[in-house]
Amino acid sequence: MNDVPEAAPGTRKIVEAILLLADEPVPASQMGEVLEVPRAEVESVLRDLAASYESEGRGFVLRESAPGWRLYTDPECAPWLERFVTGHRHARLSGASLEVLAIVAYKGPISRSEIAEIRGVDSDGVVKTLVQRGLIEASGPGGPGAANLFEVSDEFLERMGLRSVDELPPLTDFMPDAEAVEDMEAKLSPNA
Amino acid sequence: MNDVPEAAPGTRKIVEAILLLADEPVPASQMGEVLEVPRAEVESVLRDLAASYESEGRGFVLRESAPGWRLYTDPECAPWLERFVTGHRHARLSGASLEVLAIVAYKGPISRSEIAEIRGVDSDGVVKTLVQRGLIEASGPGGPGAANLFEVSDEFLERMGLRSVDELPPLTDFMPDAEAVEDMEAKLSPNA
Amino acid sequence: MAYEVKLKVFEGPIDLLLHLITRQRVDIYDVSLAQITEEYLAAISGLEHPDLETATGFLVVAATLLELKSARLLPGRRGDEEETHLLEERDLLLARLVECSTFREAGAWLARGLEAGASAHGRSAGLEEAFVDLAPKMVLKTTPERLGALAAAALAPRPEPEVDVSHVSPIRATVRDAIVEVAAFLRGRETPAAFRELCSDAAERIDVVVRFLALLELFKAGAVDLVQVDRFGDIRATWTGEAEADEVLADADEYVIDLREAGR
Repeated sequence: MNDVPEAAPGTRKIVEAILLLADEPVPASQMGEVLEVPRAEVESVLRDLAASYESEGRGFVLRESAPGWRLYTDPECAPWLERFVTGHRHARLSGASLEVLAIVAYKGPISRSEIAEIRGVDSDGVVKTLVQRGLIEASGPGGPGAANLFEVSDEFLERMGLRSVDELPPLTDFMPDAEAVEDMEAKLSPNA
Repeated sequence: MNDVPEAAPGTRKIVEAILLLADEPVPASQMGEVLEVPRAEVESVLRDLAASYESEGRGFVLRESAPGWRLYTDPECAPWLERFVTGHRHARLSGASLEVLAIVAYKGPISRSEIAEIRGVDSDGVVKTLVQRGLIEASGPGGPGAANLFEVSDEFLERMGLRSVDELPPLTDFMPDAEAVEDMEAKLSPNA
Repeated sequence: MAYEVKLKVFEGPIDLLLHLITRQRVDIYDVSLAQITEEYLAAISGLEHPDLETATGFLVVAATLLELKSARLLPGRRGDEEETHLLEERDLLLARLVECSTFREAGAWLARGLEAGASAHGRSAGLEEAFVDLAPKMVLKTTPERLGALAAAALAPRPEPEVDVSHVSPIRATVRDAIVEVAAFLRGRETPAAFRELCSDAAERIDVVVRFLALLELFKAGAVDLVQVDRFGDIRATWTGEAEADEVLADADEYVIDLREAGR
């Protein structure tokens, strides 16, 4: 069943990991750089993988397009995936999404890595979801791979009943001064 | 584009497609609803998939944690993936934060003042940090000013690869051994 | 004896004691309660920006250590009841040390688990184009105010309050002076005075520590009675008049901790 190219088992494994992680097509040459193997070898591994996913009847397919290689769901599964997507679970904004939305609203235009910096956690997945849901959008230089800057969308503003982000309440309204913090802490402490 | 080989894709195929599409852990029950098959059947398919990914030496692993099932890159591949991950993934936690995290994991739901009682020092700042990092969350009555109880979050359980806190090793595993306790006792002994 | 007090940042009174008591030393068998007590006092004398609550936590532990230590230095002057009480205190402290050590180890284990988890990246490529339009509109149950609060919280510097004792501040007060001051404060009062009141004019943490030690000296000499209802509760002192400050001073000499020496 698994005809693994025996010469480079390590390469196949890492290529699969890169494909799973990537959220846009990855050029074979880039994988070659990371792996320090010739591009041709990576391409051979990719073609073998694509063929094996198909012959094994996997739920995903590996396709090459102009920019590179990417995993997609098998089109046969589309009816079930539609049902999955329309399910209620995705309709709710997670706490992490709301936080990123708030950061983008107040600090946009802002890059992915700046958002990660502020939150202390990788936030790419959340950013991507918010873009897909039309709540934030890439502005600035753009282009695939470029360090996109993100800001909230017009749809977001409309749904919040705002004409622009300038209408958001000033952040200082929410930053308690040092004295207030001490007060609060005193009230929270068990022996106060 | 793709010729559909058979009449209808099997459960395994659709489950794999859902896993590829999902950007957070998916409960087996939700997949069962989409597929209109019993949850137990989905779970059996998921377990088989997880085992086969491992035995085939794939670049991804399938794991179950509290919120559900999700595909992850194989940890072995992490060094090659750095380029594809933006931002520092997770800032390190201080000793105090880890101690409070352990208290919440083992003693949660637990209030701020109970945490302070165990540690002998006010721990509100640390609790706040852990909430911000998404590792613990307020449960119970809640509301501003209310005496919140804290427990570990699904995100924590996902990152630890745990289905529930019951899967944590028993706390007694971490107790100092008899010799160490005797040593402590000797040093505190008035008659030493 | 001169000690080199090199301390990391401590997170609490038990944490500090655990550090002193478990650290590896060449002369491990020479480490005595007396030495640990002195080091503990030296460390807390250097605490900066104390709030009374934190100070109390440290002082309660210090008090227990001093009590245990003095029992050793004054053998045979205690009854069975006191002896039992002391052993109970010791066991309570021991239990808290074991608990603290246990959670610290558990925390280290969690850290390893989280680190291992961080090397497995969850699939998060998001929806393929074909499905994006099918996704239900996200429910935006939020308000500009809530977003503001979230942004402010996310942008606020991360709090990691820790008690820094890496810095040992110069000593500006002595136990001997404090004995005289505390005695003067308590003498002639009808009602018990809270330790808090005794320290109401204390500008520095060291003043609080020194007054606390003075109070203990007075207590040991029988000049005051001390009552503490809860573990973290306030300590109340009453003047008994059974000893005078100068007697206490004379008697106290044998084991007064010289903070200047220990703090260096």
